[in-house]
This record gives sequence, C-alpha cells and structure tokens, in this order.
Amino acid sequence: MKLQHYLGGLEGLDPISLETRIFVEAWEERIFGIHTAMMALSSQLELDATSSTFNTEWTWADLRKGAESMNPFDYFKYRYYEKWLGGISGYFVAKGYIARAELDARTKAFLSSAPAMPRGGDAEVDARVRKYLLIGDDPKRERSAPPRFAAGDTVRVADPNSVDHTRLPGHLRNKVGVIDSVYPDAYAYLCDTGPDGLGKAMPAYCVKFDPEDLWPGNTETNFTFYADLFEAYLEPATAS
Amino acid sequence: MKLQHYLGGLEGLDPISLETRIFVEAWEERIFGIHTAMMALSSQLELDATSSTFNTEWTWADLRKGAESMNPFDYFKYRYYEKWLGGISGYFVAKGYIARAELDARTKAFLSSAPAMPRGGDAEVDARVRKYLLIGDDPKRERSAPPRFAAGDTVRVADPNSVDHTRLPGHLRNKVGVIDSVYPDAYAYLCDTGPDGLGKAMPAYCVKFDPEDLWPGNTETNFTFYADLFEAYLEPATAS
Amino acid sequence: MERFEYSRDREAVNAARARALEALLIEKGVITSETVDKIMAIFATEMGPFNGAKLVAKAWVDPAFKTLLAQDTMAAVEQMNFATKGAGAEGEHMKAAINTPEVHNLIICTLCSCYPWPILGLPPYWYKDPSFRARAAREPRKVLGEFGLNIDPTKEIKTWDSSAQIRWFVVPERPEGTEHLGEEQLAALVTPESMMGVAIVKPPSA
Amino acid sequence: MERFEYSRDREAVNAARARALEALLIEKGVITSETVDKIMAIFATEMGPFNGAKLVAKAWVDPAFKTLLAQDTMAAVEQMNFATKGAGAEGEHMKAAINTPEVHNLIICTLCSCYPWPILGLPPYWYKDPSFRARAAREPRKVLGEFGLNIDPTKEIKTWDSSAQIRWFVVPERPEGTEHLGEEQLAALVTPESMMGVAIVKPPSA
Repeated sequence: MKLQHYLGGLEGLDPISLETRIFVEAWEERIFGIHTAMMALSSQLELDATSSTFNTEWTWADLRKGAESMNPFDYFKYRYYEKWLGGISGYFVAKGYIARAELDARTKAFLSSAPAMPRGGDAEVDARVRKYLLIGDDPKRERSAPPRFAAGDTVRVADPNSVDHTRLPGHLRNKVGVIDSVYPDAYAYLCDTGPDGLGKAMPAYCVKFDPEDLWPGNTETNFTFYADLFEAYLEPATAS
Repeated sequence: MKLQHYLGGLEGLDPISLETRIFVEAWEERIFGIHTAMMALSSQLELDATSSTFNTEWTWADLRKGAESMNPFDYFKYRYYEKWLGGISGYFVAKGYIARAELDARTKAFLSSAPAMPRGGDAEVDARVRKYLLIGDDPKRERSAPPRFAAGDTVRVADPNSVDHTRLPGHLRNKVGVIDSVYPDAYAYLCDTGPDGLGKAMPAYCVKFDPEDLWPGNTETNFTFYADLFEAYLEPATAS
Repeated sequence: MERFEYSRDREAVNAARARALEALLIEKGVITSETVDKIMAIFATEMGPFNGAKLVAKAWVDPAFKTLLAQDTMAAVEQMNFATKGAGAEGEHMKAAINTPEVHNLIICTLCSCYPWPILGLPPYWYKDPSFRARAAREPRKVLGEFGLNIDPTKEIKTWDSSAQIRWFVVPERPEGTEHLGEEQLAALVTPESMMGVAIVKPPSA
Repeated sequence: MERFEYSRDREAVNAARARALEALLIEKGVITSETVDKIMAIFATEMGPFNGAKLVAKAWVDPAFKTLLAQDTMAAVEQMNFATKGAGAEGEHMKAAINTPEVHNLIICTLCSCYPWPILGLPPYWYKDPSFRARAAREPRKVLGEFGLNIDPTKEIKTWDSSAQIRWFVVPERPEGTEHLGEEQLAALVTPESMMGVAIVKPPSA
C-alpha cells in the first residue's frame, strides 16, 4: 500500500494554502526545468537524436515511482519540489550520470560561494526540448478490443496489489460507481505496472461516484465526484 | 479514513530504530505520568472519590481519538510523546480546566527560567492512582449472545466507516482470514465508536491471516500473521 | 530519532543541490546552459493561462464554439492557433467542464498534480498541496469557502479527479455587465483560479 | 508553507510546556505534586519487565507452570504474587506466546502501542515507532535481522498484533548451558526485548 495515494477525503487537515505562486524558492524552477528536459530527451520518444548524453528513459512514471517509493512519512514532510529534487538527483546517481560524491562536493562548494554555472551545449538539444513541449507525447492508441463497459453501467473499482507504481487513487478502491462516459479509442500508460494492470493501451472511463458512498455521513450534499479510470481498474459490480 | 491506522505493511520505510529507552527526553516521563493519573482519576471508574478536581472521563479511547483526529501529516512529523503532549494539553483546555493563555504564559515563563513546581495535594489522590494501576479496568463482561463464529471459520474483515475512533487496522480491511481462537466471554470497549461498531460488550477473536493474502508477492515465507479483532469487525466470508 | 528532525539549513542545501545538479548536467552534456531558461520562457509566453483565458473568452462570445468546446474539447482548442496547436505536453487530451447557473465545476488531482499545461501552464502551489488534494475530494464547498467562493447550496458541485490521461479545466461563467467588452478585454478578466474552479470571474468594476 | 517547517526550539518548548501543564494541574488540584513521581516509582519497582522475567524463569524450571501459562495465562500469572496480582492496568487480559524450536513469536501493535504493563512495564521507543509497527507486520525476518536476530528460514514466525483487549508477550526459549542455574539467576538473563520477540535469551557466558 502506498500511503501517499490515500489522500482523497482525509480528515483533520489544515486550512487550504492560498499560495498561488508556482515556485516558492528560486531553485524550484531549476529542478522543474531539469525534469522537463529529461522528459523531452527521454530515449523512448520518437524525436530527432541530439548530442545530449541523456540516453535513458524518464517519464512522469519515473518521477511518480520516486514519490511512491520514498519513505511515506517523508512524503508528508517535504514540499512538492523537494521531492522532485530528491527523486531526480537519485536517478542521475543511480543511472551513473553523476557520482554521489561529485554531487555532494559541488553542493558543498555552492553552499559556501555563489554557484559558478558552466556555459555551453548544442542548440539542437534545446530545440528537441521545445519540440517535445509543443507536440507532447500522445498516449492515445487504436482499440484492440471493444470497451468492456458502457455509459450507465455500474462498476466496482478493483483493489489490485500495487508494486512500484499505480494510478488508482486509494479512496476509490472497492467502491461502486457508474460509468459516466467512455473515452474514445484507448490509452497506453507510460510504463507497465505489473499486477496493478497498466501498460498496454486500454479503454479509459469517466466514472461517477456518489460522495455518500465514498465517505458515508461525512461529506457534502448536492455534489458529485468524477474520476478518470483505466479499464484495468474496473470490474462489473455484483451484489456482494 | 485515518491515515494513521494504515501503517501495517507499508513499504519504503527506515531501518528500525534500536532506541530501547522508554523516554528520550526528561519531559516525556511527566506527560506519561499525567496521562496515567487522568486514567486513574477518570469519572467512569468505580473507585473511591477523592478531592481531585478531575471530574470528566479520560481513557485510552480519548488519547487515541486525539491521535486519530490530529492532522495525519503531523502524525508522522511528531515523536510519540509529542503527540501525547498535544492531545492532553488540548483536552485540559477544551474541558475548561486550564485556559490556553494560562498554559502559554506558564510555558513562556518556564522557557526563560527553571520550572518552579508547586507542592501539595491530598495523598488520597495518589492512593487512587496506585489502586487503579494495581487492579486495572477490566473490560470483560458476560456474553449476552453466543459468539457468531467458531475456530476454523473463514471470515472477511469488514470495512466500516470510521468516524472519531476505530480499532480496526487498515491493512486488514476487506481481507479474508480464519478464526484461530474465540476469546472467553465478551469484551466491552472504552467508548461507543458509532457506525464503526464498538462499545457494547461483544466476543473477540484471534484471527489468522496468510501474509500472502495481505501483501501478495511482497511478504516473507513461513510466517503467519494473527490479529485480535472484535466481532463487529468480522463478517462471514462468502465467495465474491 | 532523526526521523523527527529537520536540517536547519534545509533551504540553503536545497538551493545549492539544485544548482549543483544543473551545473553537473551541463558539464556532462545532458542539457545545455540554456535549457532550463528556455523551458521557462516557453511557459512564460507560449504555454500558460493566457491561452486558457483566450479560449474562455471565445466560448463566451461564440455559442457554437462553446458547444464544440464542451463536446469535442480538442477540436475547439485546435482552432485557437496556439503555439502547441492545442495538444502540447500534458495537453494531448484535454476536457472542458463548463460552468452553468446550475453546476459549478472543480478540477483536482488527488494522486499528484495533473494539469493541462498548454492552456493553463504550471499549477500553483495550493493545487499541489496534499491538504487541497485531500479536502477538495470530500468537502469542496468548505474548501471553496476558504478561497472566498461561496457556492449556493442549490447549485450542484462536480469535482473532476484526473488520474488517467485526461487533463481537465473549467470554463467559468461570463460575469454580468460585460456585454460591451470584446474578446481580448474579456480574456483579461479570466484568472487561472477561475479555470480550476476555485474562483469565478468578476466583472471589471469589481 | 508552515506545514513544512519545524520550530527550532522544539524540545525546549516541549519541556517547558509539559512542566507548565503539570504545574497548573497541581495548582488546580487535579493531581498532587507527588503523583507523577509515584507513578514512575510503581513502574520502577512493581510493574515492569522484572515481573515478566520471573514468569519466564518459572516456566523454564516448571513444565506444569509453562503449560498453564500457555493455556490459561492469567491463572499462571496470578500464582506469581505480583503487586498487581497479575491483572493490573493494561494487563487485565494477557496472553503468552511460547517460543519453541519450531516457532518464533513476535508481538506488535500496528495501531498504537498496546503492551502488558504489569509484566513488561512500559514499551521502549522502538516498539512505538511507526517504522517498526509497519514493517514488523509484513517483513518480520528482515526486521529481526536489524535487531541482530536471524531466524532460521525453516522456523515459522508468528506475529501477534494486539488491537483488541488482549495484551501479548513472548516466552523465549531457555538457552543452552543454563541447567545449573536457579530461577533467580535465570530471571536475570531475560531481557524485555526477548519477551517481545526481537531477541533470544543468551546464556550467561555469551
């Protein structure tokens, strides 16, 4: 179980932060940019090769796996981009791009004097990054089979074992909802999630839930909750 | 849902702390003692009245409710007795024994100079506390009905809505186990937990779980997990 | 007990580490010294809430466009001639939730921070905050109240949680007293918060 | 962003607040100035692991007592003439899990820190730690390994999670080479950790 995925509906929380800035510290912009460049230069994309030495895969799934595999108690201890910084640094070290000692030494140096940033690099690298941002990475595929459910069907959300990654929110597991709409075609996910069930292209649905079924006696009225869910996460609802 | 109750089986955690001390800061012993005195002086116990001005109820259930109602992200931020200190201080303020301002002022005073502790109090108060510790507070009651399950029965753990308190571990909800033993008589709980189902005396069971059912593909071999569960938390297992 | 402690120079270490990482990546030829700045420039001028605002304003003045936006969001977005032609990164499949006098829409991502980059840019901190993600799912009225938005109890709230590949945004209602305004002036009224459903669009006098 | 910050004088504030609370409770007649110290004295001399150690030692030298301890734990404890007569606070219903050559037992409380006070006293920090509570449930062998206890893969591990009203403890196996020792000497070998299942009892020479 991934504690980090069981946020929906939690009680006893703080008032909402009204912080509308995207970055609250200057360094956060840098780690966001590094992540986006990694996504754009990732090896599985069908974009022109560049001189970048980045030759491995990096997608949202990798970033998310990092967040899901981190100590769940730390997840609630660190700010959003602090988690990115940890996950991305760890990736570059794990993949051998950078040695841990090298990163630590440079960090130490930058702590005691203003960062001296190197200059240079091929413009084609930045061109590819720009291209990726403008065209994206379309997960839509042709369907190999008709969708299992139709609008109006009652479904029960599955509760598969999650290993390194899942896209199933904890608050929906084992709950009953109604198919609100069936999205056209099929959607691949960025990686295979094993027994969790994602990977190959499959139909996706918008599923409607009565909040009273999700949080009995503990929610609001005149309110409907919709969630987009991959087909692997749905089962026909049978009387139990 | 109470995030704090979904610890069993979590992944990605730290190595075990080998801290064998009971208290790691001197003040922790004080808050433990205060809690124990409150339990002993609690109004529902059938012990001799004393001159203590404590005239409300305080049981483990109250302490636990505090831990369950605190911000779940803070739960993982604070050390064990820090949570007690917060919950117990809050109780004395909420019940009107102490004003928040009074507590804050005294805290501030003790921060800048060594605590000047008042002396005095009736020995009968301490006698009652001692008596409570030596005789306890027996939750066992006569059964009003025969137990619903017998050793060897297969049961499914219920997933009731928890409001302010529950004694059902999150990792067992919706899981299937086998009754290992039926405890004699029936057990009352310290408070009524509403739709969660505890309160009146009911049978309790030791239920045996195959860890492979709890954490498929992600546990150890030659290992059996047993949990004590109140009858309200169990349903007959039916093929699903 | 280190679990319960914080490093006291945490922000300074974060900042130094982020810059150290970037410096090493430049030196090792992974990215260039311009990469991060160029990405931020794209979000400043080509992918951002200024696109969403244009889309909303067009929907306000053109009922046929509004209908298309509701029924085939991507076809409508393509008409806008954005730098991304609509479907840029994180906007490959977007869906509009249209506010009406009867329904107020709210978008959330309880798992992370899914967000339609091409038309809304990057999400603000509150959207990524675990407290918002958790609370908006169960008590949206209370949450909106904290944003200063009180939705009439007779109006339905619909919350859209994006955990698959669709990225949602809200088309707020056109405020009263804006009949005289052109598309560009209308777009200037549309805030990112209104396209996430935690605000409504106010007339220029307000 | 305060959620992500810690007060820098956290321990000093905790200490001052705990003492302030106690001082006010004494002044207001809730407790006396002796109450906390007297409670701690009871745990130092009358309710503690020294009782559990006596129980274990007796079970080692008296097979009939060991059988009774396994079958009717409370009846066996009553014979010990502890200050609590066995059933003090948090020990009203205790249950012994007996280690054998085939089975190693471990007690945990995944919800909180349930613990048999009359015979084990108060739980050490590691037992209350969320990491132990979480990990011992799913990977006891790995956890025991971190305590320096490697359980043979052919030996079954049984984990007992106390979330109802029963308080569990472990009766460790008697170590080899202690045939010449009396009950009191045997009791001196028994550690709290061995009665929780994260250690075994070592012979005096070890």
